[in-house]
Amino acid sequence: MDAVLALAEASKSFGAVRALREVSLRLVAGEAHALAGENGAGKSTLVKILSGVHRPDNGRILLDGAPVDFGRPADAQQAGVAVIYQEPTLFPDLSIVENIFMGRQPRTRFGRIDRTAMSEQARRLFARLGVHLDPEQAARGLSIADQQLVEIAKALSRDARVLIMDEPTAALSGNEVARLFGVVNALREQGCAVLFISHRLDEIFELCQRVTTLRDGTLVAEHLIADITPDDLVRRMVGRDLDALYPKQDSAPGEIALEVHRLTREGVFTDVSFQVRRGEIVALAGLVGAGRTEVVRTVFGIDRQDAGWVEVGGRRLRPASPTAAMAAGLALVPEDRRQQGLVMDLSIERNVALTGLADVRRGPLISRAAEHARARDWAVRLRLKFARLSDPVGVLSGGNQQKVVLAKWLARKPSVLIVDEPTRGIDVGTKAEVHRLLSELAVSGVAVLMVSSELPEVLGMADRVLVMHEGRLVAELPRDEATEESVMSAATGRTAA
Amino acid sequence: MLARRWESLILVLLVAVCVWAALGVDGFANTSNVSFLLLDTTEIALMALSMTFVVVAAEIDLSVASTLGLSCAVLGWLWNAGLSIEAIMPICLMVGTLCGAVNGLLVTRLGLPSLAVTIGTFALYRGLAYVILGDQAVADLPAAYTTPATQPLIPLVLVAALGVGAAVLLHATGVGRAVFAIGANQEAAFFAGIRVKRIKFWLFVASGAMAALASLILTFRYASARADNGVGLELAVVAAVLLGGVSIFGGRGSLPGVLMAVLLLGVVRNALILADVANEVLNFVTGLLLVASVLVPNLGALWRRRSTSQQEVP
Amino acid sequence: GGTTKGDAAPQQSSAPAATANPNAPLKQGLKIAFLPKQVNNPYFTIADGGGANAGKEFGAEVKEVGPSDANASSQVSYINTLMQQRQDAIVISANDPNAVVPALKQAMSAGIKVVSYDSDSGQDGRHLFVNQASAEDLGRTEAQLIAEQIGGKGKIAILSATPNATNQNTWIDFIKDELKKYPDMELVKVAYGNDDDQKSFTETQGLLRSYPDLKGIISPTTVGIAAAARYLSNSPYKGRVKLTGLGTPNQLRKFVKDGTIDGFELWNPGDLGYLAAYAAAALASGQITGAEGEKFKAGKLGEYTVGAKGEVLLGKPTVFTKDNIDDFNF
Amino acid sequence: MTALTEATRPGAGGRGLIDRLTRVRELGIVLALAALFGVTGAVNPSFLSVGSIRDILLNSAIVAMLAVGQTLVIVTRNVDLSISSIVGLTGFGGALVLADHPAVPIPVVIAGCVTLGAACGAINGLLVGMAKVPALVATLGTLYAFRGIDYAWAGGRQVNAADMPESFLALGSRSVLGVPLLALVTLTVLLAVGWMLRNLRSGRELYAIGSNPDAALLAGIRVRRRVMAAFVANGALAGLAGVMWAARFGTVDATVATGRELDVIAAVVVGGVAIFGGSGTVFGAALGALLLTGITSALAVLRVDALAQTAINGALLIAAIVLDRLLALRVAGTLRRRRYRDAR
Ligand SMILES: Nc1ncnc2c1ncn2[C@@H]1O[C@H](COP(=O)(O)OP(=O)(O)OP(=O)(O)O)[C@@H](O)[C@H]1O
Ligand SMILES: Nc1ncnc2c1ncn2[C@@H]1O[C@H](COP(=O)(O)OP(=O)(O)OP(=O)(O)O)[C@@H](O)[C@H]1O
Ligand SMILES: [Mg+2]
Ligand SMILES: [Mg+2]
Repeated sequence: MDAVLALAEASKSFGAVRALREVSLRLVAGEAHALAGENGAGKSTLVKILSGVHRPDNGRILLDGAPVDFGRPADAQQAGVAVIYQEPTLFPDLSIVENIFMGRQPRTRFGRIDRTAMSEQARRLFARLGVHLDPEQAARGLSIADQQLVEIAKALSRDARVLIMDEPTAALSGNEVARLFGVVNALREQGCAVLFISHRLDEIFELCQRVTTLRDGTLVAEHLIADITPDDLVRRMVGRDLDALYPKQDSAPGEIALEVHRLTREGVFTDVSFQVRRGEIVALAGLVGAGRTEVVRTVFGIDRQDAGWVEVGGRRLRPASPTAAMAAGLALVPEDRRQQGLVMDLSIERNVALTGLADVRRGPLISRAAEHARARDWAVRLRLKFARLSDPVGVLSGGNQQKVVLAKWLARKPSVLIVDEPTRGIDVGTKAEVHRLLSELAVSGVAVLMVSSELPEVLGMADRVLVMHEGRLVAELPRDEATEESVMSAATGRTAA
Repeated sequence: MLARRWESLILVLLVAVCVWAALGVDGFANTSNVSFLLLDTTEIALMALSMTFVVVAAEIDLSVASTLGLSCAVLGWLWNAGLSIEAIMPICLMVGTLCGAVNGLLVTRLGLPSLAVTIGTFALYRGLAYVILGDQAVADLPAAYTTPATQPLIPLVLVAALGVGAAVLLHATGVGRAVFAIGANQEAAFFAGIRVKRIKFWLFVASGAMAALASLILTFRYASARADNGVGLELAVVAAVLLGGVSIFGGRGSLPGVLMAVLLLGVVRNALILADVANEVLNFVTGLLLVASVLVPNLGALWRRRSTSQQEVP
Repeated sequence: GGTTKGDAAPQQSSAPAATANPNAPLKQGLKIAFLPKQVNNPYFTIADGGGANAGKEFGAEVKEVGPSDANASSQVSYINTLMQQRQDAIVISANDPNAVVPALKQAMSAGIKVVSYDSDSGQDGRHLFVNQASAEDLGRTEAQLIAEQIGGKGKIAILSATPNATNQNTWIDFIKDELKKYPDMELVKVAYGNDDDQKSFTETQGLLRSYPDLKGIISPTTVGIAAAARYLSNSPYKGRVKLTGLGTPNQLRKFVKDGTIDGFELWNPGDLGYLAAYAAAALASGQITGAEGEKFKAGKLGEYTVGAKGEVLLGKPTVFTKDNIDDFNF
Repeated sequence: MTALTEATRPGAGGRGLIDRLTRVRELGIVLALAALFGVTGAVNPSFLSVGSIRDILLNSAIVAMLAVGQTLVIVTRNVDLSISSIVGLTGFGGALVLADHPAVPIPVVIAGCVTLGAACGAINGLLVGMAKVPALVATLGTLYAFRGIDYAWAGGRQVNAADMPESFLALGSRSVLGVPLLALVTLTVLLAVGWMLRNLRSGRELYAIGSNPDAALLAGIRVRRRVMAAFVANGALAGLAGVMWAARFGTVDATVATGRELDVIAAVVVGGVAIFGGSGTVFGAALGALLLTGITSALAVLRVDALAQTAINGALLIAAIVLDRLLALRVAGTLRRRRYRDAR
C-alpha cells in the first residue's frame, strides 16, 4: 500500500540543537501511526515539518510519492493535511465557531459568509464529539481542555486525507478521549491517514496499528503495534528499563496544612470544602469543566472567591493575593504553562528565579551565580533537556517546558504544593520522575493537592480522591475505596457520596 | 542578547555621527556647542529613563510632556503668588507624582489600556496647565537658579546619577526582573506572585515625577514658566526609547541603549542645524533613523532566511 | 525664608556701551540670519523674503532658519547654533519673549547684533525691535473698523490665536480700551482658534450658535480671519455678520470680493523683513547702537529713527478694501 | 492581552448574552452621545438646530473617515500614527494641483490623492508586514518622514480658497437632502467597510490576525498580505480625508492636520476598539469620532471659558473610556452569574 504523506531522511536543527536527524516516516491511508519518544525527542518538530511550519534543513516531503515543498502551513492544508498542534492556537476574541472555520467559512454565492450554515456545521461536529460548548461563545477564557476540544473539532471539520495530532489528549479525561478515538477510527476507516502523538502508552496501543519511536531526534525503530509490548516501547523510547510509574510511598498524614472552607465562586464552583494534611497527596478528580482548575486558582489567590475562605497552617489567607499565598508556603503549578507557567522570552534560569527573586539576591542586587545555581540544581534533578540555561524557555520542547514550571515552584520548597495537570505532556520516564518527586515531597511532610484528568495517575498517586462535578464537590474517596468505577460514577454525577 | 547587539549598533552610529560632525561641521566640536547639545537633551533624557521602565512593562505614557507643562504652570502660578522657589519645587514634584498616580490608577485599577488613558490625560494635564497659568508667561525667576541651569554641570550630574541608578534598578535588581517579566507575559508574572498592578502603578508614578523634575530644569533653563512648555516632547521621548532598542511590546530593552539613543538624536539634530540643513530634512532624518534602526537588523534576518530557504527547496 | 518673587533682582537692561558712527558705510558680506517663529509659515516666508531682498541690495548673505513648530522654547537651540556659526546679526521673531533672552544675551556678549521683528523678545535680549505697527494703532484701528462696519452698535466677539500669543493679547487690550468709546457695542467673548484652521473654524461656528444676535467678529490673526471668513462666506450669516482683523490680501481677496468682508488691515510683511534686515546691517556696521534718537537709512523705505526702548516703527497699517486690494500681492 | 484576574467565560446559552454584550459595547458611546446632546441642547437649544447638527456632522466627517481606516489597522494589532502626515501631504498636494493646474479635472485630483495616500500606506505596510518593524515604530518614523516631504514640497507656500476652483470648494459645503456631502461620503465608506469586516473572509481574517498572529499563520491566513492591505486601505482613506480637508477648509499649507493622529486614535479607542487588536467595529469608531467632535462643538457653544476647553476635553475623553470599561466589566460579571443560574 502506498503512502499518502511521507518524510524521507528529513533533518532539522535549531542552532546547536539537532532536533531531527535523517528521519523517515510513511503515513498510509486507513492506518493510525503513533509517534513515541521522550520529551524533546523531536516529535513536534516532525509534525511542524509535515505541516509546513518548519522547512527541513535537508530531506524531502513526499505527497502521494511525489516530492512537495510546504513553504507555509497553507500549502500543507491545500494538500489535505489537518493538524492539531501540541499547543492550542485559538483566536481568543473570536467565537468558537469562527475559530473552527477561520479562512474556510462557508460562503453564499456573493462571497458573503453564511453564518447559519457555519453554526449548523459546528453544532453537528460538537454533537459527534459530545462536546458541550456553546459554539457562539468567545474562545477567551476556555480551559486548556476546552481549547484542546475546539482544536480537535477544527481539525476534524476539514475532511482531511491526513490527520496529524500532537498530544491532543494531554489535557482530556477518559470519556472525551473515548469520543475522540471513536471519531478518529471512523475517519480512518474512511481511508484517512492518521499520525498520533501521546505520552499515554495505553492510548497508543488502543488507537494505532503502527508505532515509530524517536530518541534524541533519531529514528530508533518502527513496529506494528501487534509485534510490541508497552514495556519494549518504553525501553526503546527511554533507552533503559523503567522503574515503577507510580512509586507511591506510604506516609503518615500529619496535622492539617491546607483547609478550604465553603469556598464559592459564583458561576464556576459552589460550596467547596476540604482539607489537606501534611504528608498526604490529595487528588482532585472530575470531568473537564468540573471546575477543578477554578478551585485551585482561587485557593492560590488568582481569582477572588465570592464566599468562603482558605486557611494555611491554621492562618487565614488574604483573598485574591498570590503573593500572600506564597508567603504562607503555597505553590501552584498551573495547567497552562505557556500563558500562566512561563515567560517564554525569558531564559530558563530567569524563569526559575522568578518565584524566588528574594532568594537569589546579594544585598539589593541579583546574583547571577545564585540564579544559575538554582536553575542548574533543578534542571539536573528533573533531567531537563536543554542547550544552555540562558536560552529562552520558548525553545524547549513541550515536556521540558513543563519541567521548568515544576522546577520554578519546587525551588521555593513549598509546604503546600498544588499541581494542576502536573504531568501534562510529560513523557513516561519523566512522569515516573515527577511522581517519585511528589511522593518524596509528601513523605518529607509537604501537603500535595493534585488536579489531574488522568485517572491512572489519580488512582496511583493519591491518598485521598476528591471528585468534582459541575462545580460541586460530590465525593471524597480514601485510597482503598478509589477505583476507576467509583471515581467515574461520582464525576459523571451518577452517585453523590 | 538582542539588546546587546542593539546597544553596540547605536554606539557605532553615535561615534560615527560624532566623528563626521567633528570633522565636517565647523562649530560642532567646541566645548560651548557640546554643552548646548548636552543641555538640550537633558529633559528628554530624564523622561526617557522612566519611560523605558514603562515601555519595558508593555505600557506607555503619552502624557509626560503635558505633565511637564502642568508642573511648569504650577511653578509659575505659585511663584506669582509669592511662594519661595525652594517651597515650590517640591510641590511641583508632588504635582507630577500625582499626575503619574492618576494614570497609574486608571491603568491598574480599571485595567484600561495605557495608550488610551494617557492620550486622555495628555489633553487633561495640558488643559489644566492653561487653566492655572492662563496666557501668562512667568519670567522673573531667580538668577540663582536660572543661571546654573544654563550651565551643563548640574543637569549632567543629575542625568548621569539617575541614569546609573535606573540602569542598576532595571538590570540588576528583583524589581527590574519583575518589570521585564510583566512586560513579556504579565499573566505568568502574576501567577509567579509578582505584584503586577502595584509595580505598574509605581512605574507611572515615577514617570510623572520624572516629568516634573524635567519641568524644573526646563523652566530654569529658559527662565520662563508657561503653560505650553514642552509641547510635543512626548513623541521625542518615545522615539528615543524605541530607537534605544526597547520593544514596544514590552519585555525587551536596555537603559544604556536608550541613553545612547537620546544622545544620538541630540547630536544628529545639533549637527544638522549647524550644517544649515532645513528643518524639514531634519524631521525626515529623525524618522528615517527611527525606522532604519529596526529595519536594518530585521532586513538582515529576513535576507538570511530567504537565502537559506532557497537552498532548502529540493 | 527662601527666594521669593519679592527679592528677585530686577533685570537691568544692558545699556549699549559702544558709540555710534552715523556715517559709517554698510559693511559688505555681512552674515544675517532670520529666525522666525516658524519656518514654512507663509507670513514669515514673505517677511524673510523681504529681508533677503534687502540683503541683496547691500551685499549681505541672508538666510532663514528655524523650527517648524511654533512652540515656546524651540528657538533657543537655533540661537545657540547661530552663535556657533558666528553670524554678524540675528533677526528674530520670538515665540517666547522670555525663553530666548538668556541665549540672546550670550549671543550679544559674543558680539552678535540682535534685532527682533514682528514679535519682540525681552528688551535686554536684543538691540532693536522693528515693530510692524504699534500695538496701539492696530488695536484701536481694528475696533474702529468693526465699529463703522456695524454702525457702532451691537454685540461683537474676538477670535484670537492661542491664549499665550503675546501680540494678540496686547492688541486685544487696546481693542477693549478703544471699545469704551462705543457705549452701544458689547464685546461678548474672546475665543481662541490656536492659529489652527479647523479649531478657528469650529470656534466661529460656536460663536454664532451661542450668540445668534452677534453683529461682528474681530480676528487679529491671519489664520483666524481666514477660517472665520470661510465659514461665514457659505453660511446664512454672510454679510449680516461683519468680519475684520488682520489678514493677507491673497488669503482674503475672494471674501472681500464676495462681500463677506468689507475691510481688514495689515502691514506689509515684506517691508517689515526688509526694514529689519537694514536695521541689523546698520547695527553690525556700527552706524547705530540701538540708542534712542539714532537714525539709519533703509533703502527704498527711506530713513528711520530709533524710538524709545530701542523700537523702530514700520509705519501705519494698510486697510484693504475691495477698492485697493488688487494693488497688493502677498 | 489576557485578562489578569477575571477569566470571563461566556457560558452555556451565551448566544443572546453575546449579542447583548456587543450591543452594550456600542450602547456605552450612544449613551454618552445622548447625554452630550441632551445637556448641551438643554442649555442652548440652538445646539440642536438643523444648521448646528449639520455643522457637527461636517466637522466629524473627516475624523470619522480616518477613524474607520485606523480601525482596519488597529484590529490587526497594529497602529498607524502617520495618518496625520498623510492627510497633510495629500491635502496640500491636491490643493496645489488644483491651484496651479486648473485644467486638471477634479475627479482626477481626488483619485490622485487617494492613490498617493495608498502609496504612503503601502510604505507603512511594507515596513510592518514585510520587514516586521513594529507598527508604532514604523509609523512614528513615517509620521516624521511624510511630514518632512510635505514641508519640503510646500516650502512655506499656502494655498488659499481664492486659488482653488469654486466647484471644488463647493464639495466641502454642499448638502444633499440637507445632509452634508462629506458626511455622506464618510457614511458610505463606513457602511461598506463595516459590511466587509463582518461578512467577508478577508474581513474576519483581519480580526483573527489581531487576535493571535501566530495562530493566524498556522490557520493558513496570508498574514503579510492582509496587514499590507489594511495599511494600504487606511492610507487610501487618509488620502481621501486629505482631499475632504482641502475642500472643507480652503486654506491649506504644509502643517495641515498636524497632531490629529492622537485625536483619531482616541476616537477609535472611545469607540470600543481594542487597542491590542482582535475586536471592535468601525461603527463604534465612527461614533467615537462623532462624540469627540461633538464635545468640541458643545464646549464652543456652552460658552465654556476658552482656557478650560482642553482640560474638559481630556476629562470627558477619559470619562467616556471609563464608562465604557465599567459597562464591559458589569456585563462580564452578570454573564458569570447568569451562567451560574443556567448551570443549576
Ligand atoms: N523553535 C525552536 N528553537 C530552538 N530549539 C527548538 C525549537 N523547537 C524545538 N526545539 C528543540 O528541538 C528538540 C525537539 O523538540 P520537540 O518539540 O520536537 O520535542 P517533542 O518530541 O515534541 O517533545 P515533547 O514530547 O515534550 O513535545 C528539543 O530539544 C527542543 O528544545
Ligand atoms: N460550573 C460551571 N458551569 C459551566 N461551565 C463551567 C463551570 N465550571 C467550569 N466551566 C467551564 O469549563 C471549562 C473548564 O473549567 P475548569 O478548567 O475550571 O475545569 P477543570 O475541571 O479544571 O477542567 P480542566 O480539565 O480543563 O482543568 C471552562 O471553560 C469553564 O468555562
Ligand atoms: Mg511536542
Ligand atoms: Mg484544569
